[in-house]
Amino acid sequence: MNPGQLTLYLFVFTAIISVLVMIFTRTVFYAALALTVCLISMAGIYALLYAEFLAITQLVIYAGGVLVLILFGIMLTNRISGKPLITESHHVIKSAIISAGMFLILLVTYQKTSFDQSQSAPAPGNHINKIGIELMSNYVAPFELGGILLLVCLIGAALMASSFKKNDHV
Amino acid sequence: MRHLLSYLIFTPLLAAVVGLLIPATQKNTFRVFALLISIIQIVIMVLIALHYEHHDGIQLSERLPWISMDLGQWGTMKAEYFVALDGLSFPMVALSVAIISIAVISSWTIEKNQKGYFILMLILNGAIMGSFCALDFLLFYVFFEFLLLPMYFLIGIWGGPRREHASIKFFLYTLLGSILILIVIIALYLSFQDPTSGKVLVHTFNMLHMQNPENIIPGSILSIDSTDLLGPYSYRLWAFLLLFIGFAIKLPAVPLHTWLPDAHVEAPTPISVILAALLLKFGAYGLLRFAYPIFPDGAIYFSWLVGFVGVVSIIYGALNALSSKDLKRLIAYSSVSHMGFVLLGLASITVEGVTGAVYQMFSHGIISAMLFLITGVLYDRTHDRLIANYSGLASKMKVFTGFVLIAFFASLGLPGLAGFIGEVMILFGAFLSQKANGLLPIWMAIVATFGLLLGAGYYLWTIQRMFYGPFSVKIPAAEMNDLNHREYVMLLPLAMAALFFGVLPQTLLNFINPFAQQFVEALFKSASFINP
Amino acid sequence: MSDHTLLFALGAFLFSAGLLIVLTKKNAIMILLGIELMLNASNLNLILFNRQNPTTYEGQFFALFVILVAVCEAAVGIAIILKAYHYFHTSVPDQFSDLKERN
Amino acid sequence: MTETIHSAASLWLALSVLTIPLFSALVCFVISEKFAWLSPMVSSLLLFITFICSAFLFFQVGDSHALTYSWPWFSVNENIIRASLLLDKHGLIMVMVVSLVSFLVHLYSIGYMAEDQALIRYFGMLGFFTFAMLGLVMSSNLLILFCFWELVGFSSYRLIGHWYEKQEAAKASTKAFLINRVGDLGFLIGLMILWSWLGNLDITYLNLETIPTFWLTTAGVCIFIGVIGKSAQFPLFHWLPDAMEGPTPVSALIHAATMVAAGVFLLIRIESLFTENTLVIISVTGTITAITGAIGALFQYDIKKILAYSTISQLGFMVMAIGAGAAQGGFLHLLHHAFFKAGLFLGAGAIIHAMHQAYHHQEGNVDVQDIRNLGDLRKKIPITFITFMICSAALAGLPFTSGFVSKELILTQMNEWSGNAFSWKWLVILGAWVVTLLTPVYTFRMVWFIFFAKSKHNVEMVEVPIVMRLSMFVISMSSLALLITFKPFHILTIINVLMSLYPNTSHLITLLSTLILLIALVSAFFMYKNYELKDQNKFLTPNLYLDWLSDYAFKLVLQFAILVHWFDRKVIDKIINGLTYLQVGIAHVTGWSDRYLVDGVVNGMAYSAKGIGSVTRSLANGKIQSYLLWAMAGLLIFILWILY
Repeated sequence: MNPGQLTLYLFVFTAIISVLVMIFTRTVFYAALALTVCLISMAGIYALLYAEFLAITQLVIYAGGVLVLILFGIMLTNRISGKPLITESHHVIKSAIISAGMFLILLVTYQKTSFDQSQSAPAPGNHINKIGIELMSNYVAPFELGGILLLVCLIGAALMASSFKKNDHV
Repeated sequence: MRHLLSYLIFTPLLAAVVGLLIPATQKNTFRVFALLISIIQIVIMVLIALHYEHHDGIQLSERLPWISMDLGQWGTMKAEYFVALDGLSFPMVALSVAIISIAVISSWTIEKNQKGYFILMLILNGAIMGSFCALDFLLFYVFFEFLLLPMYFLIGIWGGPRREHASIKFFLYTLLGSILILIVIIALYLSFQDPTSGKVLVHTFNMLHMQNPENIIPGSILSIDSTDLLGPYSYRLWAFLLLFIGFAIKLPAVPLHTWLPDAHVEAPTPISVILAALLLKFGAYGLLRFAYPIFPDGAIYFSWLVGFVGVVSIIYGALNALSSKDLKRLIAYSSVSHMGFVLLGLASITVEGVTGAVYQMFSHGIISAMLFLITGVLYDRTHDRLIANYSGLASKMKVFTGFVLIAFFASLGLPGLAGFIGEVMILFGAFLSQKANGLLPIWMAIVATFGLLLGAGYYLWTIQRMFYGPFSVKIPAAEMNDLNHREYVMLLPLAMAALFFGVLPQTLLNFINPFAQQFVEALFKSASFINP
Repeated sequence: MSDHTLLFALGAFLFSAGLLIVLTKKNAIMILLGIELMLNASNLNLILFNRQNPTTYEGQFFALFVILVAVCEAAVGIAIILKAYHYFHTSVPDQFSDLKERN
Repeated sequence: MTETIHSAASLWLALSVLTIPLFSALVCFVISEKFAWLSPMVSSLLLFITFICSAFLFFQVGDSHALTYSWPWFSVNENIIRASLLLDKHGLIMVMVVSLVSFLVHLYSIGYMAEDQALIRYFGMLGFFTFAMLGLVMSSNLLILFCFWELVGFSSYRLIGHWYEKQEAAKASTKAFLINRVGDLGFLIGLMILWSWLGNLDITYLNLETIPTFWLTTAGVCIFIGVIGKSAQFPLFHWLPDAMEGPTPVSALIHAATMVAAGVFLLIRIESLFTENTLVIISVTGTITAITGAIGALFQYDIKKILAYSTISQLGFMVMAIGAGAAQGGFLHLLHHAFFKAGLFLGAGAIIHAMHQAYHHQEGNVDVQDIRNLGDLRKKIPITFITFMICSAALAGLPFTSGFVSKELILTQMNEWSGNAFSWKWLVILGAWVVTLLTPVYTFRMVWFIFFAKSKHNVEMVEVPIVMRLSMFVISMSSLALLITFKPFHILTIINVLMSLYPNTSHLITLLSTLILLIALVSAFFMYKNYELKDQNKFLTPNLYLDWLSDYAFKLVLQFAILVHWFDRKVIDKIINGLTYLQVGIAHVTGWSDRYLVDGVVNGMAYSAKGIGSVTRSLANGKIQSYLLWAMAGLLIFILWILY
């Protein structure tokens, strides 16, 4: 068991624990924090899998951007009562069965799929560099499209969230 | 003169657009307008009948390129605007023109949102004509789906108290059928090529090409020599089954019939008339036009199943009709029973059976229209359809009772009225089947005859309960007047037609006979090509 | 059990957990969180698949675009939830329709 | 050349015989309410013309070979079904009998139905019935024959239910049609068998060699089932006594003289179709019917019911005769029976009519059809009495009446058929003798209590109108054997033809049957002389058991139908709804995303809530996540199905 592997197990363990917290907590705020922890540990796993660029993106966009956005959302929807936002659960047993079924199916499918283990060691080198080149050459069209999508989202979300006063007829 | 069919199809559709321009305040203009369109269509139909020649080919055909898309290595997708008439579609189109005119007259009393109602009727009209004329599978599908939409709204807005339930049910059921058909259409599209295109691979939806098994692309999903099995059957058999189920929902055959009584009970009278007289025919029409000629192997393989479903529908529908307390529900179930005969005739794949099936489709169109108009007459007077609430109507409504007798006896298959010829030929065909081609066992025909007995049972019992006995109507403040002029004008032509086609069947058989002979011959020919 | 298998199992677990959250939690924000979790699980899988063919970066790119779309989804989702909250004074979707009946 | 003219003339005559009654029916239906009183006259006149035409036709064709005319009716699979007329000896005699009886009944109805409210309907249906019956007799294609067969059933249905405001009449008409339909199904199956083997249903062109014996027998039996229904044979005869709810002239025409005899006529028409085994079934059924009917007639109190059972018994006698190789005798008896039974019914109608008139001014409600309320009528209505007596004598088979002649013929022929060795055939013969014994007994009982016994009620009675008396007179005259067997009239063709039907009867049998007749009459006289009629003995009414059976069958079917209906509503509907559930689930997922992402919350809610409607809400209780739950469940199952 080398240090790299140990780190990996640590990240996996953290991710699992945080997800369990997400499932069992009733406070939305805690769940969001747990998700942050989970996403950060995922970023670590990405880094260990030689996907450094993704790990950084994960950290910056997810753990930084999205989670902050969600925390804002929690606080905003919570502003009137001031109490912590509590969520109820329903369909617990049915959902648990379905989720467990999904889990089992996925596991069995992985088990049955034969992966080629021989090539699993990637060539050392600067992956970020290559990704940048790829992004600007082969993947430029989706990249641009993604940009447009983000812009549209930005404007749309801003519009939607900012027009409180005009439609205020409740 | 060359584009008569297009005129027939697009007159109502254009009229619907024109109708949109008329302001909704001009209330009674719309019904006159719709009637005018129907009269124009009748004139066109007369012209078509004059141009029609009795032979087994298609005629009055019009072909225009519609969709042609180059898909690179996957060949070219080609769909055409291809309409034509043959011995199957001619009677259906003629029936549609007549029934829709009568439905328009029957809609005279509609008060709620006349503009919307009559414009939807016009769209429905055009779509029905289009789907009966189309010989391109995609075109048929488009027209057919186009037809369900106005139907949904006509039931859902102008229907009875539980109209939303009924219309949703109608829509979901028929949509399910359509999805099954669509799956097969895609498979067919992948498997057939246009033989006229030379070396280039052109996928086609043309019915004439699809009927010929030589046009199947070797190695495609529905190819003849494919040995791939999905479960117990090959892909071809599955495709036939899917088509059969899809069309059986529309027919409707037991056990996929449950949308029919609900839809009928809630639909307004003119819509019931169109539903029973025309829409149900699409199930049988689809089987005759698409499922059987394209998959003769499936037709032969599953003939037992088709016949069995037919027999079960006959008996099951009749039994349900016998215990129905609602007159309209009774008639709806009797439709199930009568369409079961069509299925049985079709399953026999004998000339007698197929001729009888087409004849039964036509005569059932006339008779069921009449039956639903009759319930409409009662409903207009009392807003009640329970059989138990009426008694002794014969002594108050003499002319009405006369029409009821004609309709009921035509429906139970009295000789001399239209229902008899079709049913007798179907029974002959079903019985002959074992000797001629060994497809259906004899007991099916014999069990089916009990449908005639049960039919007589529920109709006579209804007459006995509703029309005989001392007069009493358990609905307060109901005036049981005899027929007014409008109702008379609706019922009389149908009664005359029921009598005419019962006494002189040859007028219609001149159209059907060549078709039926060619149908059976071609079916066995391509079946022997597929399974030598 | 090799590391790969462990990571696949983790992906499966995360996905199922996300599904469980989406199905059970009543609050819309929690549903959103669950969706994020599921998307992340798929990202993990994509990266793992990429390891099968390390000379190209298809899996990574796929994951990248998933993140991109997830961001958009989160932004719009939160905006909608805020809007709905403003309108219905709750962020529990089941109560949206109940309130609707009263109008 | 002469041949052509001859056949053209007979064609036109035949066509006019066929169409004039139809025309009469049309006239009646078209005529306005104001001129309704015209319809009896017009239709009686038209029927008289029909009778004249049929008589001419008979003399034209006469004893010569049969003529056929045919026109294509419709074609299927290159087989042309031809509407064809077959004018042969049997058919033409039948045509004459039908048109004569029908004319007389029309005439009689002018008086009998004078006060009826629905004259148009009555005479219209009578005309239509005559048309259908003549068509049945003349058509030579079995399918056409079947059509007319059903049409006579239809007109019988309408005429039994003529007074439909009475529940009994309504029920009786339904019952008659339904039970006939049971038989007709058998007929239809027989036609299906013939069609599948021969591809042709024309009686004159049936090529029976191509059809295996088994199927030929089955076809024969199936067609005989049709005869069982129409000619009221065991076990489908219980509609006939109920059918007496119709007006009495209708009973005379349809349920005594013509329609019920159509079955017997059909048996003669398609005799060539019957194999040995079929004939056994026919003769045994006939015997059972004849005896059951005779026993039934012995214990009835309603005049019309007695006559109905007697009709059943006589029809059974004819069927038995045909099954037992006495087809000629059977046919002759059919003709004679048509006259004397129609005469009896008309006489019964006259009694009922006269009694009604008499009781018209009196208080109380007396059942004038009940023989317990009658009696001592011979002096009050003498003409009715005489005609009734003549017809009764013919029914009982007294010498010098038509009934005697045909009975002798049947018994002789059956005797030849049975052979000398003992076999089951002797049982049939025994049955025939039992019937000849029972018939005079019940006839005597009926006549005695109507005309001779002491009456309980003393009322003033007047003879029925002249038109009724006239038709009764004519019809009873035709039951006298003198008119038929009197040699000097040999020159007439009609008698020529009829004589050709009479072979010599055995003297021994004549002696024996006369002896039995005497015994029967004498014993009946002593039995009924001082007999008090008590309450009806229900257990001796064969109808009771069959009614019970058919009611039970109907109830069973109805219960089954209700069960099926329940099944349809509760099970099939639910299952099919469940199948569309997945579809609905998917629809809801899209609806969900629709609500959240596309439409925006504010407007989207209103629209989708409206669109989806109340049903779907109840179907899936309105919770988005539960839709999702089910959709996921479906997806899981789908994945499992796809993978494994």
